[in-house]
Amino acid sequence: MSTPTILLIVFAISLIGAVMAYRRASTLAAAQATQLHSRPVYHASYVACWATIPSLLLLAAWLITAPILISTDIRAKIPEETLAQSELTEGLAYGIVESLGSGLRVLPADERETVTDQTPVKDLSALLRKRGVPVASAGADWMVPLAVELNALQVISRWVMTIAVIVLAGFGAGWGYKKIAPRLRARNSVEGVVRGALIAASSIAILTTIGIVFSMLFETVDFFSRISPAEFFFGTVWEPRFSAAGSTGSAGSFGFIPLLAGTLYIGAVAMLIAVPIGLFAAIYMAEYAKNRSRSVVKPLLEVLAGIPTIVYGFFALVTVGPFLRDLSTEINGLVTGNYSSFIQAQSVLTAGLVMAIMLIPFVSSLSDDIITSVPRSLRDGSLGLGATRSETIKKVVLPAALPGIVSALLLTASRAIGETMIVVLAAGVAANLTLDPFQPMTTITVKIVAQLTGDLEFDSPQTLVAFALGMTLFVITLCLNIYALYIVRKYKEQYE
Amino acid sequence: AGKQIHVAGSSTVLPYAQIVAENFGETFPDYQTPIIESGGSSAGLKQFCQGVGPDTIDVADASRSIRESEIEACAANGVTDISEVKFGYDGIVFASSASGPSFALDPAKIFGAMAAKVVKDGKVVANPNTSWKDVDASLPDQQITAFIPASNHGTREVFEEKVLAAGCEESGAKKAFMASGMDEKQAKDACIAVRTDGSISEISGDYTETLARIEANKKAVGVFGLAFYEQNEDKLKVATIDGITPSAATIANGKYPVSRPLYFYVKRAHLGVVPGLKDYVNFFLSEQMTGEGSPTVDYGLVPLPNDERAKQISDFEKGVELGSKS
Amino acid sequence: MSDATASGIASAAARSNRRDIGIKRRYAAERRFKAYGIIAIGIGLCFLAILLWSIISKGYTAFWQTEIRVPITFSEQILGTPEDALKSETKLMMANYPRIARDGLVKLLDIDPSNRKAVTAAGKLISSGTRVALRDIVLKDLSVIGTTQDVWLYASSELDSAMKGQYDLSVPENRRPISDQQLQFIAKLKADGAIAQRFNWGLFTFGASSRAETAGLGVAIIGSFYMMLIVLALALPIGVAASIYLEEFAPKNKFTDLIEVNINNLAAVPSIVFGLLGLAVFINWFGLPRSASLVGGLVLTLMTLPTIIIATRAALRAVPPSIRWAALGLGASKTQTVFHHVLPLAAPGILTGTIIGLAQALGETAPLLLIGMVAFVVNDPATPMDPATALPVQIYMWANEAERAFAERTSGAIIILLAFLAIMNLTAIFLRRRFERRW
Amino acid sequence: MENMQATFNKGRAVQAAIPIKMTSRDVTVHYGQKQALNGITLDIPERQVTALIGPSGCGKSTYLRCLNRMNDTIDSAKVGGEIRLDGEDVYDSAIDVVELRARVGMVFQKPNPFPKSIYDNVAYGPKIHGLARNKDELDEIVHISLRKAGLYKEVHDRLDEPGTGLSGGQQQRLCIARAIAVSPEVILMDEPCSALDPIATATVEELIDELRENFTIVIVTHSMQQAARVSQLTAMFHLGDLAEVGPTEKMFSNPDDKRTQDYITGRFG
Amino acid sequence: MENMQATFNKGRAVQAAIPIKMTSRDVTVHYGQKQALNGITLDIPERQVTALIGPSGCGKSTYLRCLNRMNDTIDSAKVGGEIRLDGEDVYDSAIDVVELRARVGMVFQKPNPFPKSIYDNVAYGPKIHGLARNKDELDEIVHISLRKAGLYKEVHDRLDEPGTGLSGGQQQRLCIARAIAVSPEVILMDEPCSALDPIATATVEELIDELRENFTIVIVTHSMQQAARVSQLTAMFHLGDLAEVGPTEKMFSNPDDKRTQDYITGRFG
Ligand SMILES: Nc1ncnc2c1ncn2[C@@H]1O[C@H](COP(=O)(O)OP(=O)(O)OP(=O)(O)O)[C@@H](O)[C@H]1O
Ligand SMILES: Nc1ncnc2c1ncn2[C@@H]1O[C@H](COP(=O)(O)OP(=O)(O)OP(=O)(O)O)[C@@H](O)[C@H]1O
Ligand SMILES: [Mg+2]
Ligand SMILES: [Mg+2]
Repeated sequence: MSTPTILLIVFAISLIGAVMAYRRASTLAAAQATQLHSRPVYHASYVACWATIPSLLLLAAWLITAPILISTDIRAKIPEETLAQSELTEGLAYGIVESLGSGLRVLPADERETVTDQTPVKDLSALLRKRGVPVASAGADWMVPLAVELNALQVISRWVMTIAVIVLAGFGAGWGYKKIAPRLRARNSVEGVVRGALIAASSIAILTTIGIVFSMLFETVDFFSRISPAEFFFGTVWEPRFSAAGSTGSAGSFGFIPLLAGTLYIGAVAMLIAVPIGLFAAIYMAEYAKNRSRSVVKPLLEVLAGIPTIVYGFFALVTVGPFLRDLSTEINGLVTGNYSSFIQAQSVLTAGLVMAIMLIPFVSSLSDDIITSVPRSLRDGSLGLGATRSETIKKVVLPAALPGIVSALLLTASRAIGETMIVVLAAGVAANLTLDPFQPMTTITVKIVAQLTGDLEFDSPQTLVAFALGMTLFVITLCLNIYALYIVRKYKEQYE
Repeated sequence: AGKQIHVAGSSTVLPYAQIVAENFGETFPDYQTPIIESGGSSAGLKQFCQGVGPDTIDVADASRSIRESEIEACAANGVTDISEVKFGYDGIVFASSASGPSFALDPAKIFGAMAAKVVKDGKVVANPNTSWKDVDASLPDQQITAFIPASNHGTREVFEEKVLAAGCEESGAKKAFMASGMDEKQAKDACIAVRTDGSISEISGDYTETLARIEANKKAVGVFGLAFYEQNEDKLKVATIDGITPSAATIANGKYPVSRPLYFYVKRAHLGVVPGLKDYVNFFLSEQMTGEGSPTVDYGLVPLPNDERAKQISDFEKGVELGSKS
Repeated sequence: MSDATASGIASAAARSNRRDIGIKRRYAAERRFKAYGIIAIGIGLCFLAILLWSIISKGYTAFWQTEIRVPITFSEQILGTPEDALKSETKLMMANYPRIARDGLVKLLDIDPSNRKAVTAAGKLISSGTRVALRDIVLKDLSVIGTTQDVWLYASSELDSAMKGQYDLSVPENRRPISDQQLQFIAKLKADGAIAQRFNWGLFTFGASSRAETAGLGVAIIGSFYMMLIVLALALPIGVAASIYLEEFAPKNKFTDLIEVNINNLAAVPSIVFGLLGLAVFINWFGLPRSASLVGGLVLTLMTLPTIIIATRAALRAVPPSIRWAALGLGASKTQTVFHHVLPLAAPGILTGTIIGLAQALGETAPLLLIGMVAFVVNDPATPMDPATALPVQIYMWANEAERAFAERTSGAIIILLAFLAIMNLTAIFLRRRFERRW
Repeated sequence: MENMQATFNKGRAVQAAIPIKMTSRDVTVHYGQKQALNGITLDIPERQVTALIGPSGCGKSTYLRCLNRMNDTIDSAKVGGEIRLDGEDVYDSAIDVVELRARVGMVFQKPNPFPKSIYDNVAYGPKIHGLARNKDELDEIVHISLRKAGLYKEVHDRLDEPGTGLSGGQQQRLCIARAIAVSPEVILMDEPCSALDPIATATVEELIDELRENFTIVIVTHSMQQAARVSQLTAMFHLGDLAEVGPTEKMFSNPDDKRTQDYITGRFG
Repeated sequence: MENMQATFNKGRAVQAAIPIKMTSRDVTVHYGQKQALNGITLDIPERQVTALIGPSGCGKSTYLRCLNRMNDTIDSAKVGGEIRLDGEDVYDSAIDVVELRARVGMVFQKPNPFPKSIYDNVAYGPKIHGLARNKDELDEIVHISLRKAGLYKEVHDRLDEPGTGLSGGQQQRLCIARAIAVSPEVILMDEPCSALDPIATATVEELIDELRENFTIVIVTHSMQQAARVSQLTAMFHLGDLAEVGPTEKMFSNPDDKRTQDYITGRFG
């Protein structure tokens, strides 16, 4: 039986169980004077949980382990000598066996019966090709019996699994049903399950972190075994070079400082522009705007968050950068009489400005929701004292909304740090170390992408540095976040 | 792998691979059109060397040859039978805005304009040239602004070796460097070091980005692939090198000096397993795909001479593997 | 106390005079404050307008495609007789359809077939993608073989771009992709009414192609759709569940601090790193296929989660505790309290977070690069396990194409992406309206 | 229900033979550093009205919230001592808080209607506890509860409007209606009549009187008259201590404690 | 302040010769469709306490909120008629709402302290109005206001703690302190004592008595005794109408209106 069918049956069983449990609980409630601990609905869910959870766990476990077991079994039967004679590795040979096996399943029953251990692979291939199943030319006769066996094993495994899962579902339902009693704490159990699910959901964040660390760890260690950490962390020159064929003397320098500086600088400029605009927009929408205009403006601003960043990048490259450059030329000309630009077309300012546009909705929409949910009584309290609207907002509403707004700002800052395309096109890729916002700079993320997707040698320091950069950025933002948590805790205010 | 050919690698090769794949799908309706991933030679080869089996890719495109250490890494994962296939050249040209003056360059002039250190009056100094005219009187009096590929690009390697290093040698700067007390290695490094005073910008993206930058700054000179230039001839004006105008013909006959070979690597272990893989490679190397007048050449590929293409075909047929070649 | 009161009141009288002094200043502050708000919104909308204008003005032409009506002779010479075709399809499949198309055009333009240069120039006006179109006509109905029929064929991208005026025709002939002779052909076709701009359905249905005129977003739209479904189906429930746990249930201890810091940190992880994660975990470890929208969806889910969680938590936190007390005091369990009262009140904030998260996921390319979704995929994916691309990927790839015709398609694709986004936004506005209330 | 006698009297216990519904022994509450209750020992008799009086901030609400563990929801609050409902330890880990709160209902000091319709506000409790088999029964419960709380006449034609749009007193009566709709065994009322006019107050007092036949009621009030009118037992709190507890008549006529005397002979509210 | 006479008496005006601070003529309020006030005409005498009484939901709070235009903040509320403060039309577009509210202060029915420290809660008003030249003056204002509201003793050692952590009654007193800290000319109090114990109530009543010397006070109360004790003029509302208005003694001894009679002879709260 196919997995969806099994799922369907399990759900059917749990549904039946649930309905029966509901009836039973209801009659219990009616018959006995004692009150039910939990409502019949919970008894029903209780039984449904018993029916589904163990059986689905079994199903999942089976689906994961059975193929592994079967494949080790079949692989063990691959004749070593024959394999050695062919050009195939064990994995490839098994792949062919597998595709023959799955091809067998596609064949109609009468044709499948004609296939025996003795069928030469050529005949089988012909059969399969007629059904539109391509077969590798490297297939050999000895693979056919294995394919047949594999197929048989899979069929058996599936039948056993089907029966086991369905029986377990039925048993679970019965078990749950039997436990129904007036004092059964069905609600608590069901809520325990819900809670378990909630905990599982929040652990995904941790799993993701672990995953990220592990997907970068080995390469990072590899990198640091070639380039000394001191050189990386304290170097002020970023010039990795292209790893030339003989890699003679082209080790390059991997100074991290200019990238970090660029990241923080560009992020800061973007935040400096986006936060006031976003916050004021949010305040206006939440406090002043008519509901109607708000419901138009807000989604419009949200569109800014959804425009692909490459579009922003080209916007910066084609429009904003040259505009700022020409503007600076004019200004310089008017002030000093010397018509030369002091803002470069690619600059920290350009990148910050364009990135800020993208970030506006992060600040505005999230803050708007938070500000709106501050209770009216607080506003009334302040207005009733003769505060103006803006005073009310500044002194009462914003402080009350602060924890939420801080979260929104953190999220915004995070986006600013993680952005690539805009920086590449607006600020360039030159890793300068400068304080001048009119000069090009670049960020860690840009370099991660560049080093990872270039034509470099894949196990040279030039590529591996991407992992080191990613890891370092990860650790830095982690520290910043720990600090932010500490700050937020300190200033957390609860209103009511 | 699986039922479809899976290719990954260089974004320079991508347009050609796309054209071939599309035509392959149309010509061989039995096979599904191959999937061509883009992501750089590095990522492509890394995927390629991940191992053999249905979950790994079959072909890696590269705009450079595979490195020794990469071959080792491949071998460590069981990828030992690799065929290297060279299918053409990528011409690298210097071009400026169509509305500006034309440039007649040579490696020495480019070196003079772009190197971090140059020789002036016999002394090694930080590059003082601000206008092309300062470099050579024959060049237009225009501020030096150039967009060159960033160091993650294969093109950069070619640029450094065939332009900067050559120009360094030609102009005698290398000798002067060594005379000033640098050893061989330092001099070599100095030859390919690009000035960082802001007049030269690196581009880590594609040529579209370079083009956009040149449109925004009409005085700039940029480095492009020949194919890209040919598609945008109405916007760009190409510079001659040593008096030679780059074209498929001048590159193929070796007159134009700046070009690089393009490759793809085939996992031989997959040949019998992935349907159509062999046909794909042969189709790629066929006259109608990469020969004279083929769509890839229309697009800008510099084709291999016919005999060399024939050799690639026969090498592949014979199963000549990496390593066994040299 | 009455002393204090007396003095307090006395000074109060004095104070009440002073109070008037500030009022002008405070109103000015108020007006300024309000103006800042309007300016901020103005700036935002202004940027939006500029961006949209620049996209739409560049991209709207992509929705039209030039087609040529060509009298096609399905010659038996090239295709073989219908009887042959019944025996073996190979000849039909492999036949030189572009040649048939070119011959048709040559006839239409009255060119001397021996003038090779003119024939080639004419041939370049028709898309080389005609092979499939003509083959489909023949395969559908073998009886066309030997007849001549008028067929609308896609024009080549050069012709298309020329028709749309995207070439600078003032430059010398040898520096532009379209020659004077071809321009004459075009003029003649126009005069004959054999050329037309038709709505470009292909842009929505075709897969990737190296020819601009047959390149479409079909695969990308399906891929993006699958991925958004996966992200919505996973990220929203998981994100909301995680936020609920953290805000409402979790004891305040080191473990929850750890989760909290983790989530905030994940929001700052560059998206390409999620690609590394996807490659390592989903492809190399779980053995899921490369280039599949399933993997893309999972990676984007992980990437979107922090955004949704942070927004949801902020929204949950903004629900006043008295609501919770009211429900708890009635004997509602914590779960009931949360799901019946707190969550609906937090819904607008959750929706905002989801929208922003989805918008981000919808426009993301970098992580897809490493899991093989930045690829040339021609065949429509039937399931999320099949190779596919995504809208931003197609935009990214087209943006890097050299051919002029891809430039308008890039903008056209962005318009379609924004339309996708608009649909999502509209749904959210509708839902948000329903849930929003002030108290 | 065991007819548990007040075995632990300490001179303050209620007259014997009246069954005890809830007992508390040495209940202390800390809000962070600050101690709000310093060991309260009090028995709450079944089917009687117990009034808690005392100056503002003395801990009445805090004590009330201990009885159905609403203090659990305040992070900083720490509860010590022992509270029993029908002999079961309320703070026992085996106890089901939700069930406890369903049995011991509460009306809060500040009216806190849900931002839902008036009908849904009242119907919510019966719905989650499954007290109605169908819509008609639910309607009936809602109507009866609203009527008992004296709100029905004012709102019967706008049951669909939000509960937050009501006047202060109406909101408070809505909360009362909501609490009695789930018919708990014990009802805790924190100043239920403070926002009510005399007529509504009378209605609520009548309701309390009526409820007393079947339910146990604990009421916090600032009105001595109200305490005198509705309660059988009165407990006087002072600065976190239980100053005195005794039958209402005695408390108001002849209090033992000096503080009680001072308080109830103060000007009346 | 012009000593404006009640020129528009309609048989309900206050005894002559007492200057009128605020007048209202035919004030109507609609909440969306629902009419909450059906034309209230009432004069509020200067330096006197006017009590508004009436059953819950009759529109007392609504009327009070009209006087300092707090109804502006409710989207659905529409106010008609005319209200004058010292002869100036309060709803005139030329009038300055902020100044108006600074002159006509308000204490709300539900205590709503800001999520700030106790000190900041009280200091907020004086700060925004610039009533204190320096920190010392501000401290003084805060201390005096807290003392007047009878809260100082309880909170003087924790002025830095959040106002939301106070007990219900404490919060209400905090809100009173906050309102008087800006020393408005008119103080509107919506059931200021409903959450207060008798002692605190007495403090507030004393305060009202004291404030009356300099300020005009309008107070909503459900306690007839309170109305009788503190007010000089009493207005009785009923279902959005002004049932009767008159000097307090007369109202409580010999009301003209049948509804008033019924109401005040009901059981007292
Ligand atoms: N959440 C809290 N955090 C800190 N302290 C609190 C909190 N709630 C109450 N308190 C303090 O505990 C003490 C007792 O408060 P409680 O609310 O029990 O008083 P109460 O007797 O109900 O007074 P009232 O009659 O004014 O409502 C008060 O001093 C109060 O300030
Ligand atoms: N925001 C609102 N939206 C809709 N109706 C409202 C709103 N506020 C009050 N009402 C209605 O207006 C009428 C008068 O309300 P108001 O608050 O003035 O009563 P009140 O006299 O203060 O009563 P209480 O003594 O209970 O506080 C009531 O019927 C109430 O339901
Ligand atoms: Mg209290
Ligand atoms: Mg009121």
